Amino acid sequence: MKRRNFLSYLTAGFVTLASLPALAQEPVRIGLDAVLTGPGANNGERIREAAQWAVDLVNQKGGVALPDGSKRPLELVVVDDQAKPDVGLSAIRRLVGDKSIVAFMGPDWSSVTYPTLFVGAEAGIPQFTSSVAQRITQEGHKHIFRARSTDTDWMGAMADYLVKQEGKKKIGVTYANNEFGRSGRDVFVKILKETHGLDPAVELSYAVGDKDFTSVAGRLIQSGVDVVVNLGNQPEGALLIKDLNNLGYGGLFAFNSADSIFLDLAKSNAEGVVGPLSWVHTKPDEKSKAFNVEFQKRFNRDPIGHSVIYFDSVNMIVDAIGKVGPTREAILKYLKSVDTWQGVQGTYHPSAPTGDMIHASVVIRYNKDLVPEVVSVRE
Amino acid sequence: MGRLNPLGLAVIIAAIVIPIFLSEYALHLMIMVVIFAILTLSLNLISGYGGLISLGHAGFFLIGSYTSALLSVYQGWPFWLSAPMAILLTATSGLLLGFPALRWSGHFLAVITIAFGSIAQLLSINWVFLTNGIDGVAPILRPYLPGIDLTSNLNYYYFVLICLAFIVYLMIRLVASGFGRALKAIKDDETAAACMGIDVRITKVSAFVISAALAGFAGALYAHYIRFLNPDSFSLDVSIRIFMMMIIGGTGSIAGSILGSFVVYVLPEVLRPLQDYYYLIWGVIVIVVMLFLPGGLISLGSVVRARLAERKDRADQKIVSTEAQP
Amino acid sequence: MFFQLATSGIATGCAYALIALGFVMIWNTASVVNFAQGEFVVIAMFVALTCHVTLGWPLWMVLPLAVLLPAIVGYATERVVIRPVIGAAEMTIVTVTIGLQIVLSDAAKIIYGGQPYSFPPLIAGKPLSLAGIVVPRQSLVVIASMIVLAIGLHFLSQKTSFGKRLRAVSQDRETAKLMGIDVNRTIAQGFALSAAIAGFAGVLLAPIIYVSAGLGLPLLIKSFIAAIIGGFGSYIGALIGGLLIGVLDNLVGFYISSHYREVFTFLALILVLLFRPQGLFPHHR
Amino acid sequence: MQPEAPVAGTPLLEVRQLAVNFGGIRALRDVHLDVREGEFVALIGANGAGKTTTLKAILNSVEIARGEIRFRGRSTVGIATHHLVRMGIGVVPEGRRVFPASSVIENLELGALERTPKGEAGAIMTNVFDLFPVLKDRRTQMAGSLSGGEQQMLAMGRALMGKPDLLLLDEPSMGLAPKFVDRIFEILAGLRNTKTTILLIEQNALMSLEIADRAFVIDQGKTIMSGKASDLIDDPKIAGAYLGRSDEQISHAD
Repeated sequence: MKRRNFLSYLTAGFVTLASLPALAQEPVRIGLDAVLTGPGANNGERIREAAQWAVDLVNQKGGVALPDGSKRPLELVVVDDQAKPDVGLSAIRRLVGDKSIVAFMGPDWSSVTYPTLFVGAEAGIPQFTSSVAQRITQEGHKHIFRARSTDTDWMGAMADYLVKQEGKKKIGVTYANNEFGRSGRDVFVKILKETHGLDPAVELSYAVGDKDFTSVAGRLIQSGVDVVVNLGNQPEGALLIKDLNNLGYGGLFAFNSADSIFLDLAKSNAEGVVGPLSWVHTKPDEKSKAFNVEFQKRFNRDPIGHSVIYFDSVNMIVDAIGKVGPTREAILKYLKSVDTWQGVQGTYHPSAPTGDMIHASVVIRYNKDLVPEVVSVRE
Repeated sequence: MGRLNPLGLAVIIAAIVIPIFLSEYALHLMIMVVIFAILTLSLNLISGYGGLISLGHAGFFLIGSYTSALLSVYQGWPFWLSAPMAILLTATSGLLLGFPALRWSGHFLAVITIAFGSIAQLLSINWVFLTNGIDGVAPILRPYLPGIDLTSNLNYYYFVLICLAFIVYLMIRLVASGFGRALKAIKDDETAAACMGIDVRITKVSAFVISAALAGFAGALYAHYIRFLNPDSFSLDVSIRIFMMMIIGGTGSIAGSILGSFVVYVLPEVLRPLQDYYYLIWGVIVIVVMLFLPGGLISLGSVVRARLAERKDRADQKIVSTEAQP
Repeated sequence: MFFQLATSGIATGCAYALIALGFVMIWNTASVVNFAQGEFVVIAMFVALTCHVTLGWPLWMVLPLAVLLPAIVGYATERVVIRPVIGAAEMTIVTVTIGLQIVLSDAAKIIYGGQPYSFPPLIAGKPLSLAGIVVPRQSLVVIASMIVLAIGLHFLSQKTSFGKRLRAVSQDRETAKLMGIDVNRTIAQGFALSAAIAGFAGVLLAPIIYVSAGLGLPLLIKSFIAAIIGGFGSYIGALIGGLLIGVLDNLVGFYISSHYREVFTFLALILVLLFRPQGLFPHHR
Repeated sequence: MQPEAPVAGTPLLEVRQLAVNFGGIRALRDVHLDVREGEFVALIGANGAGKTTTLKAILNSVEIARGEIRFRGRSTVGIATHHLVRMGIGVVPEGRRVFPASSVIENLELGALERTPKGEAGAIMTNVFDLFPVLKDRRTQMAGSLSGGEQQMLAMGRALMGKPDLLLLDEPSMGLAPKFVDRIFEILAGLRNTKTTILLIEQNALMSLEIADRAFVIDQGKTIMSGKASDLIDDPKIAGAYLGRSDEQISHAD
């Protein structure tokens, strides 16, 4: 009995070994650079999980299909830029230096993306970014694809909503003293001036990591604004609305990061908060609904905008590989020829000369049950 | 550093030859290692030889980087003028900080320098009309050297390597000079040094100024290498990183500073496959080195030798007998 | 508005004050500048988060645990990594505590990720309005707790034999041995106590500033500055320095410039060191 | 009258063939001494002879290279300083080392903290105040604000608070004005009469020999002489080598 058992194990072992070469087939690699440590790691984690999920789904179907009909496993190579330009440069050089990586995604932070653009450009590798700063696609780089609407798109949507739909005129602007906050502020103030002929009644900034917003809230209330537009990251936004509410502020609070992370932090203070987003899980179209259901099944919570951006990016790369094969040049050349590509987020235009593929955005408002209701959609 | 031993010679040859075969990514790391080695040497001058803790060297690094970058981008100055200006300005800031701050030592100085570094970074963020704030400065040109294309990273590597060699030479001379001896005397015993006729204040401040100037030079080299500057690259953890490089390598040793820069810059890259855990492991390494090798990695050889000698001593039951002087 | 800002600043300042207090305690007993002190705050926050929010245990059960666990970690780190370097060069000690800071904060990051978590208020209810000043109940809890804790600590240090040992060790370690005091043990207990105080601060802070793994170092630096402004080594100085920093931060943000809030904290430090180097409440050693 | 012959039984403290290395230098090469119950013993020697190192070795705060130290017949190897103190060794350290930021009373309480049961401390403190009335007058004052002589008395009182079986005094007269030196020796003489066992370490050889029962003389890390104090005081070698020099030292201390 015992010997027989042993033999059967042995046979099983050999069979497994024999099948290994097939499984161990050289995978197709795509890179991901995200902020995985330091402030901003929260988004980085969401990005990684969404990209990995998309890759896993591809592999569950046997891997990435090649033009000749064969399939190869897909592998995600993840590097961390810590939201620092010099670390990002090392990280992206590492991705680009690995010749088996056919395309990569990231960085998310504009301050990291911008100084590292030339690395990808020199290597001629397709780069999918979620950074919002305008200038990233203004430098004439041919390898960059932005898979997210820019701040110009959603600041425009938000300004429209606030001025036209809500009829607000006395606007206070607060912003975080970082790339994200400052560029958001610049764009919003410009749009406010150019499109609506308005100037902010008061402008205040704060540092990322500030804990006590009484002074900011106090000055906003003192200046009697009827809407506060806050441009920055979630923790500070949540603290600011809390202090505003504590001091009895009755106006509207608009926030460019009013996503689920913000909601988690702000809790009931988020009621009535308005915000522009590139995408939200309550977006009423069919693709978004389906994505939301699948994501819920897998992660047991709602997806955020970044989940869709990176999910879509992986799939766009996979589709391109299916058409032209896993080489950098071919994918780049092919993508530049694609007019429209349907993703969960909306319609992408990979062939756009600047690389700005998508302009879809929504404006949401948290209702009594803290569900983000879509109050305005832009395609 | 003593006389050059075969190991040192091998390292120098390796530093010259190996980069030819490195990938762009590895070359980038090597350039950063050299730039950080200059920074670490500059810190070593005041900490290793003078016993003063600074956790604000990123501040000097920032001032040097920005001065050279801004002059180059907005005024069109060549590197050969903007870099000396960067050195001059950091030296001045070292003087302005050093005079009041060097009345303190130890943890007080550590906090003052943290404050200095943070103020420098906050100013670079908020002083938008000068620094362009968070948007940063770009594109910064590589230095122009007739006949040599410094836009090639390999050439730039040799360029910074030569700068490092020059600074090492400078440090050796400086440490051996009367000034270096005065600095060491102050580290050992400030009062005794003063009794020997050393002007403690002037010596300390001079060391601080030289240190700041070197950090400023490293900043200029960095700015013209990386070609884009923004305030994010000059946070407290850069200061801490420089400090770690000095300590881990070996305080008060030139070779130690270079070794420390290499280990501290390259180790996280090597540990990167560990993803989430690499920083944690790095922290453990720091603690372990400090507990077992307080003289840094450079002391490894001498510590092992001393241990062996001690063991032998014990075996021989021989005790050095000198005049009793408790 | 002035009083509004001051009141709110006091609440945040209390947290700095408590962290500074523990920090100074470690400095006094062991001559160790502990850069990992802020991590004890973070440990307590995550203990509270896990037990109270995730597991739903009641606060009265969670609070002792959130104070105890940092104390145990503090005690253990003293035994394992701090004790061997006590008396070593200051740079060695600083490096070890920075290493410890990296390890502890990264461990928190590995377990909980980098994102912030919200923590429910310790007592529910709308903010109170006192003479036109809006005071969140949470701030009252913080201020009241700090007063109670300060009195308790004063009692501990003056009346209990543990407090007496601690004071003897902080004045003169060698002579304390000659009094029969087990100095090593007292230092370890001092570490545990200061970590417990930091843990207490962590629980108080959690509802105000959100819980996240990266909080330790920034909190520590503010508290460090508070301790120096107050007069390094002095407990009362640490408390008042912390409150001053909290209030100053708010006043500068409102009356001067929100851009330069932090610069002013540092400037205050430099001014104090220039014109009153011994701090506002000098410590007699 | 002091007993002529050594008292029977084991000595309270016994040091034999003690050698100590200090950073590669041999600080002590061969020190021996012993102290018996109820005795007043002086350890004298020039500056740098190794007196303080001997005391540190007794308290186990330096590593011993060779030799043996026994307290109450038990080897002190591996017993931490604070345990030795708890076992009954009271120390008045060199330079007094009072706790400057604590009051006089708090200093005295610390002396009793680890060694004397709470109930007894009050009674002992009364005795200490009788011995040093000036401490009673200053009882709420911070110790750091006392004069050198007062601090010395406080350090002695603090050691007495622990009811030591053996009292070690390290250079109690050092750095004090002559008036206070006399006062300190008066007190020491008074302590001898209370039968407290004392080991006095002093540079001031003459005054020490005048009040001690027996004495040991060390020089360059070695015990070179020992015997009854009254004999040593008349010894021409001692007179030449130490007593003259110690007179000089006293005048320097002014």
